[in-house]
Amino acid sequence: MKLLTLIVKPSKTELVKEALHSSGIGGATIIEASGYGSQKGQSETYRGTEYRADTNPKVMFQVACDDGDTSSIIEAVRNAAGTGKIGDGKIFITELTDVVRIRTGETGSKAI
Amino acid sequence: MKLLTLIVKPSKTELVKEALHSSGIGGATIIEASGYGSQKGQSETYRGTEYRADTNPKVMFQVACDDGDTSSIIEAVRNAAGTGKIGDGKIFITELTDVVRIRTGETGSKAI
Amino acid sequence: MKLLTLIVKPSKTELVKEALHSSGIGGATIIEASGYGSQKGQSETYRGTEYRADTNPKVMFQVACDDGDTSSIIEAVRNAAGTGKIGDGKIFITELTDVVRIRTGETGSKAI
Amino acid sequence: MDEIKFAVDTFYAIMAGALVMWMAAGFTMLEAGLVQKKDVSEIVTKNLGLYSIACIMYLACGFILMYPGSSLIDGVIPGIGSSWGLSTALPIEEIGMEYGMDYSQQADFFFQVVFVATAMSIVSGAVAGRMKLLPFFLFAVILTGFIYPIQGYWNWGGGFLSSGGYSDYAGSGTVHLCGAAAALALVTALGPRNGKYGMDGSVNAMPGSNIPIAALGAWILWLGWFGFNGGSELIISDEASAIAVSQVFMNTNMAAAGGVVAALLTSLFATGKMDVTMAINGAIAGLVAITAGPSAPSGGEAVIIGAIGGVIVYFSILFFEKRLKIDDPVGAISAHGIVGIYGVMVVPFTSDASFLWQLYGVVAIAGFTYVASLIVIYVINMFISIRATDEEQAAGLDSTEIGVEAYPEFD
Amino acid sequence: MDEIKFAVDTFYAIMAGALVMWMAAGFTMLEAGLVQKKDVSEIVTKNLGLYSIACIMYLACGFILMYPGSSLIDGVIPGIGSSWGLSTALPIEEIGMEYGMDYSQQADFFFQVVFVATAMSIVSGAVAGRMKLLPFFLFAVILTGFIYPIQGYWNWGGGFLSSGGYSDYAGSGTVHLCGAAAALALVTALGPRNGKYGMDGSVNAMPGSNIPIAALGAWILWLGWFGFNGGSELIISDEASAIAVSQVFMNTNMAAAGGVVAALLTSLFATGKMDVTMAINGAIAGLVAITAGPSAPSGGEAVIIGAIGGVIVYFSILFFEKRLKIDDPVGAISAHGIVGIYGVMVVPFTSDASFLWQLYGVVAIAGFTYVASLIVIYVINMFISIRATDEEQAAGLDSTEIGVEAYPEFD
Amino acid sequence: MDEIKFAVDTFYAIMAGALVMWMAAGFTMLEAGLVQKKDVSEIVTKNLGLYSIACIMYLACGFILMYPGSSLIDGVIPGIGSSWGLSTALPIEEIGMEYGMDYSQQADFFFQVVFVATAMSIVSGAVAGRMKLLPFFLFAVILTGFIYPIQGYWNWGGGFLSSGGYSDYAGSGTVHLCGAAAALALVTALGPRNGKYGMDGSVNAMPGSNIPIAALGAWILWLGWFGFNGGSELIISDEASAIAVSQVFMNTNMAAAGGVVAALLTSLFATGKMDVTMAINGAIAGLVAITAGPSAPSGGEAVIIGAIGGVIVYFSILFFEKRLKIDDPVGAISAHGIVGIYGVMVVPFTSDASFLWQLYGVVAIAGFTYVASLIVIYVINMFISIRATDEEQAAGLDSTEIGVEAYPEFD
Ligand SMILES: Nc1ncnc2c1ncn2[C@@H]1O[C@H](COP(=O)(O)OP(=O)(O)O)[C@@H](O)[C@H]1O
Ligand SMILES: Nc1ncnc2c1ncn2[C@@H]1O[C@H](COP(=O)(O)OP(=O)(O)O)[C@@H](O)[C@H]1O
Ligand SMILES: Nc1ncnc2c1ncn2[C@@H]1O[C@H](COP(=O)(O)OP(=O)(O)O)[C@@H](O)[C@H]1O
Repeated sequence: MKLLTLIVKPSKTELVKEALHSSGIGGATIIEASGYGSQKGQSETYRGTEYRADTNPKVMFQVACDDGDTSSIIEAVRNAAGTGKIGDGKIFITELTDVVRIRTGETGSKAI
Repeated sequence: MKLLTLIVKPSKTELVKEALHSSGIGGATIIEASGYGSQKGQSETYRGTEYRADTNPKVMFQVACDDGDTSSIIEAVRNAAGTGKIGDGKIFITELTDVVRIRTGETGSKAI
Repeated sequence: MKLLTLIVKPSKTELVKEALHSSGIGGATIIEASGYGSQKGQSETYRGTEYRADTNPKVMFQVACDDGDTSSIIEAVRNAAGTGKIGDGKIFITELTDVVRIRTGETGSKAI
Repeated sequence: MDEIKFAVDTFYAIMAGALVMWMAAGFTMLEAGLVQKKDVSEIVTKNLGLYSIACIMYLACGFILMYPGSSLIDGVIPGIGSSWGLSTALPIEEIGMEYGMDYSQQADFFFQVVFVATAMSIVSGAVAGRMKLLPFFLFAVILTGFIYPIQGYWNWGGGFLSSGGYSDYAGSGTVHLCGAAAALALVTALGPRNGKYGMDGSVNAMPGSNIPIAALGAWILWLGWFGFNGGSELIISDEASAIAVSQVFMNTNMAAAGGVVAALLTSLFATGKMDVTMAINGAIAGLVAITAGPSAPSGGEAVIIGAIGGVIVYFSILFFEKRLKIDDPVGAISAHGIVGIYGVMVVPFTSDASFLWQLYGVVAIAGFTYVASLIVIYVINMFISIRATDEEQAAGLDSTEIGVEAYPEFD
Repeated sequence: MDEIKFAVDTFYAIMAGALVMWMAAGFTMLEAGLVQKKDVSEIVTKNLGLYSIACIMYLACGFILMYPGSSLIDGVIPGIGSSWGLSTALPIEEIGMEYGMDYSQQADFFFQVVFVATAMSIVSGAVAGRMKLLPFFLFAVILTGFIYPIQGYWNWGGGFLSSGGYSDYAGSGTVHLCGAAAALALVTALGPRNGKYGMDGSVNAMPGSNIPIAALGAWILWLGWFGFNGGSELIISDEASAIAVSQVFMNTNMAAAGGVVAALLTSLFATGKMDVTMAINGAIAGLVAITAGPSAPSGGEAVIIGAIGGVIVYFSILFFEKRLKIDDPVGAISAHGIVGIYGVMVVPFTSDASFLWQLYGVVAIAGFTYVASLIVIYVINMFISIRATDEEQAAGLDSTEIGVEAYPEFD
Repeated sequence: MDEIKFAVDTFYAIMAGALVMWMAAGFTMLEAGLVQKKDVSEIVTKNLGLYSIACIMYLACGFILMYPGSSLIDGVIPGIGSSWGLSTALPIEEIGMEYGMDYSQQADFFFQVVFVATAMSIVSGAVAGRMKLLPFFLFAVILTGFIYPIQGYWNWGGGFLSSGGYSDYAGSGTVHLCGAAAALALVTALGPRNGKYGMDGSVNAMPGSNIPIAALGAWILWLGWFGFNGGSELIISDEASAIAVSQVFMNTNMAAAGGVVAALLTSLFATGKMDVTMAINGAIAGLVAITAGPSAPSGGEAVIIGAIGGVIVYFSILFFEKRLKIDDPVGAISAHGIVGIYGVMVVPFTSDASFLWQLYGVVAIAGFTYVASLIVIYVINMFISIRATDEEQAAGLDSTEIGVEAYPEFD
């Protein structure tokens, strides 16, 4: 199994959920985050002083999935969250040793 | 070593801490999250318009532990966080290559 | 590639960013967290009742990097975030199977 | 003796005016509490700006337009008074008792100016979250300098409504319905906020960001309304006026109370819960309902008048939102417009006002204001786009128009 | 001349009444700031609803019960006045000067009605976080329509306390102690919020969610209290009354100042820090302390009276919370009840009131209100459970009772 | 007849005083909204405490120092009046009409005491985020008990400024400039907040934490200012005074409106956005600007006077922050100090005041207050460190000084 960490723009949250859904992934965990990278923060003005917020708001999804679903999910998420502008975000793929469903104790694929 | 990601109901936060403690784990990192899965969001009404919050509040624990402690922790957390109702949450187990304690520079098990 | 999870004191956020920058890492994702461990929470008083906040505010960085950069980043972060007092935080190192840049679809090192 | 009466009535007028001015804070808080977090600084700015514009425009021309002492066409178009421009309306020597004033001219101006600000405040809530700042301020210039004074003249300045028999004590029609009609015109031109309605016509709730602040706004309005209605008696210095004024204070309070209880019960029966935002709108509805005739009813009648207002506002909000698909984030069109009409029409039940003239007044005020506002906003839109773009709405008007987040550290 | 006095005193009464009405906003903000985030919309709804219920019930029967002009049993049980029902208490023709009124009857009603709302507001804070909405409103009906007026009659309506010699100028006992005794009764019946006390008897702090809002509440109460105490002189139109009223304004202000400073210093000595919530309670305690006799002391004495109140409230809050294990989220029982008793008992020090009658008043008011409230709440509880279930408390009353979160975007 | 005048003027003075008292809430909200989240409870505590200290110190000695009826040296150093100490300033028998008072002495005291609190409130905003609580309160004792009364005596107590010809109706100089000069002295001694200026001299914006609360503060100040300026006419009971008072109400309102519009336009031209915090400061600047002479200008002139104030405050804030590197989190020194000077200096344009004496007044008030405050704060600093340590500032004063977070559940 894989654990996918999707970092996307907040305005894409709903679309990403739909993309996951259409890839057959019925659950996810969502965290508010902020990030920086090629995209620099926006310049704001407060009382006449310009300042640069050096991070941008992002939303992080953590999604557990079977190995076989990975590439289709990535494809769907890219379509949903991509705008072609910098700051669209990243997908991190890590190995998931196991999953446990707390309610039932099921493990592995059945627990996703 | 393993990195356990526990996703539980917010009301179980204290019990999970106690469960970790009783499994000999003296530290953890906690993040506010929200999630969806089999459990759907609650329906709310605002000014006469019903709407469905499509996520539920969750709390995420990140816990580093030795390989040997994994199963007892999982057991303890399941007891603490489980209610038998859907939405109890999940445990993700990933491989932890190394840990560093920033203060001392210790690595591996000693740093946990 | 590696995914580094840095857990540091909130007041060190800027210094850690600079440390990453000087290690050649131009991006990161940042999450507000709280944690406990050897460091216990502070005692506060509300309306004459003392209480112990049992966690301390922390900031979590998630940083993707090439394997080769890992040790220099760890070194830099330790210098930036370390105060020698308990509660300085930890660095978790996990294996990163792959990274995708949503905007371009690039993968691997090129996507970081 | 006469001098002390002049003094007491002046004193009364400025205290009432100060209470009405305070309503500007009430609208600010109400709207700041009921819009989304990303649009809060902007709505605050709109409220500070519109009140200021209203004051300046009413001084510059509104007051003289509304109380011209003469008329160009038959009580419909006011003539222009003697001292158009940036000064008190009458030369300083003509403001005293020897000119037959019961209280000072400046006190009168002060009391009047806060009314026009109230009308304009109603608009800002309805257009929240998508109307750009500059065109909003331009519209405020026109509404407070021209549209409001012209129709205000019909009722209070000696125009055709007052001579005909239209009865609207403190302005359920002249102020509240006027503001709501302008709001409706702007909302018609603007369309709903992005995300309010799904492709499939579904309605998305966009919950207010700060309920205690919204409730504070309601309490401020409630307090300020004592000045709004009570001050409209104008005189307090003899026994009959003093009794009338205190009846107005009492009835204003009772009507608001009736509105809250009715809205809460309606909400309870309709959804099983007591929606706090409906209680807030119920209070405002009760206040608007009693405004056209607050001195005639007994306290008990005031409760009933207000309670009916509270029920009306509940269903009106749902009707606008769900049926008409008109997006009014704070419910201003319902609370001030629909209930304003009801307030005007209920007057004949407790006094000898004529139904026909009340209806006539409603149609004239709402019709004129709506059409005039629509024309003005279309003209403005030809020069400056009035609607925030999709990106601007998504980012929030605070960031695109103000540059200052309302709650930067709360994420 | 008489007419202008009638007018000025009416004017004064309605301004004082408006200030007291404003206290409703103060209680709302205070309580919204001091409860937890998940119960904020609910407490706001309670405050809007209770004020409205108080107004309607006092009109329906409370006012006539409290000022009946006759009595059934010996000044203890009031008779029923002439115009029970939804109207002004006296027919409109009997309200003027020829009936010996110094100011208008409606102004009097308006000034009185906001007092009963104050008493009920005290209750809402104490039961926050666990009392369900509907039984709370039912209790409000009984307290404001019956319990408060009956004991109010004893002091202000010609009952046995006033004829005996009990001296309570603006109601440290009649209003504040009454509200606090009712609060204590409800809290007794309800028990503490879940999580307030550990299995082992440990006390958990449950910090208030919004300190600036709570402080705003305190400032509003401070301002409103000028009307509460100052208006209780009833008359301002002659020299002696005017001096008395201004002494009351000054002393009310000085007592609150004394309460703040004393509470801050007590906190500093006790914990090394200056707890802002104690400063807030200190202000309220100072105000309650001076309320029973605000016209007699000099300004300096007022400072001292208030300062002692500030010290009392500090230790009383700790005593209730830690020793008695009584959970009072906003400290209402201490600030209004314990300090209310102190306020009544301190009157003889600056005037010739009798200690015994003061004590008698305290026992009668607190005893009657506590017992009557307890009976009422037990009866209500037989029909509708008054305590929110564990799940409801955990989810927060905002979600289970109101359906609207107070701060939906702040997570 | 005289008695009713005495009564009405007393009534007027206490209502004006209540409005000014309300400004304390305004400063609290303004400052709580404009500081960072971690310092909010502390600024709230400072405001509650300073107001209370001001009241007590002014009663204890300030009032008598300011209105001594005699002088030690030539109208510069006041003599000590007859009843120093914790009591009303004059024995109770000497307060009435037979002593030539136009209204009651207590009303006068009440109206005066809220002015000194205003001056001190100005200071708290400027030193936010780094000044420790206890030394701040010690400084409040000295400013309100001694520094303010001494220079206040020069203008209003019969001192050399008033006899010379200095004209400052409600205290642009005597109150606002005095407060701002003290603020500047403390800020000089304290230095900027940690993190305000980078090593390289770069300026870091530290955005306010709660904009609606800050705007509420501005509205409260706006309302309270009617009492501040209007009450300074002192008398309302004859025709001329009533007209003057209402002119003052009107002009106060118009100047604030002018300030808002000017600040918004300046912001729009300078940055392309309309900064809400500048609108807030613009309102205050307009109010301060008109305060030295609110009765003479016409309404239109008042708009212009206020508008210039709004432009001044915009550039002054930038100048202090960027050029002088003086950290003033709420812009108090600019809004009350720089605009206060402008307000004093603009008086001769609309009246026959002398430029020279106005300048003389500015120099005397600002110079004396600045130097005296600097000395006092250095002395205090010798005993208790006035600046929060780096750790304390990083953790936030709420946690280190108060122990209560302002928004504990919002993270
Ligand atoms: N090395 C990194 N490690 C972790 N997260 C990163 C890294 N680089 C970028 N990110 C995250 O991805 C987001 C988008 O990256 P950015 O470089 O700005 O745009 P893009 O991915 O389109 O090139 C950042 O805001 C940050 O949250
Ligand atoms: N595929 C998934 N990836 C990541 N997190 C998930 C996934 N599915 C569920 N979750 C998380 O687990 C929580 C509980 O899951 P849910 O399916 O609702 O209940 P249960 O685990 O009891 O069957 C969700 O709210 C979400 O946070
Ligand atoms: N076993 C663990 N798993 C995950 N996070 C941990 C663990 N132990 C500690 N932490 C995190 O590291 C932070 C610092 O740890 P702590 O033991 O207090 O100090 P130190 O690392 O200096 O010994 C904690 O606040 C927590 O966020």
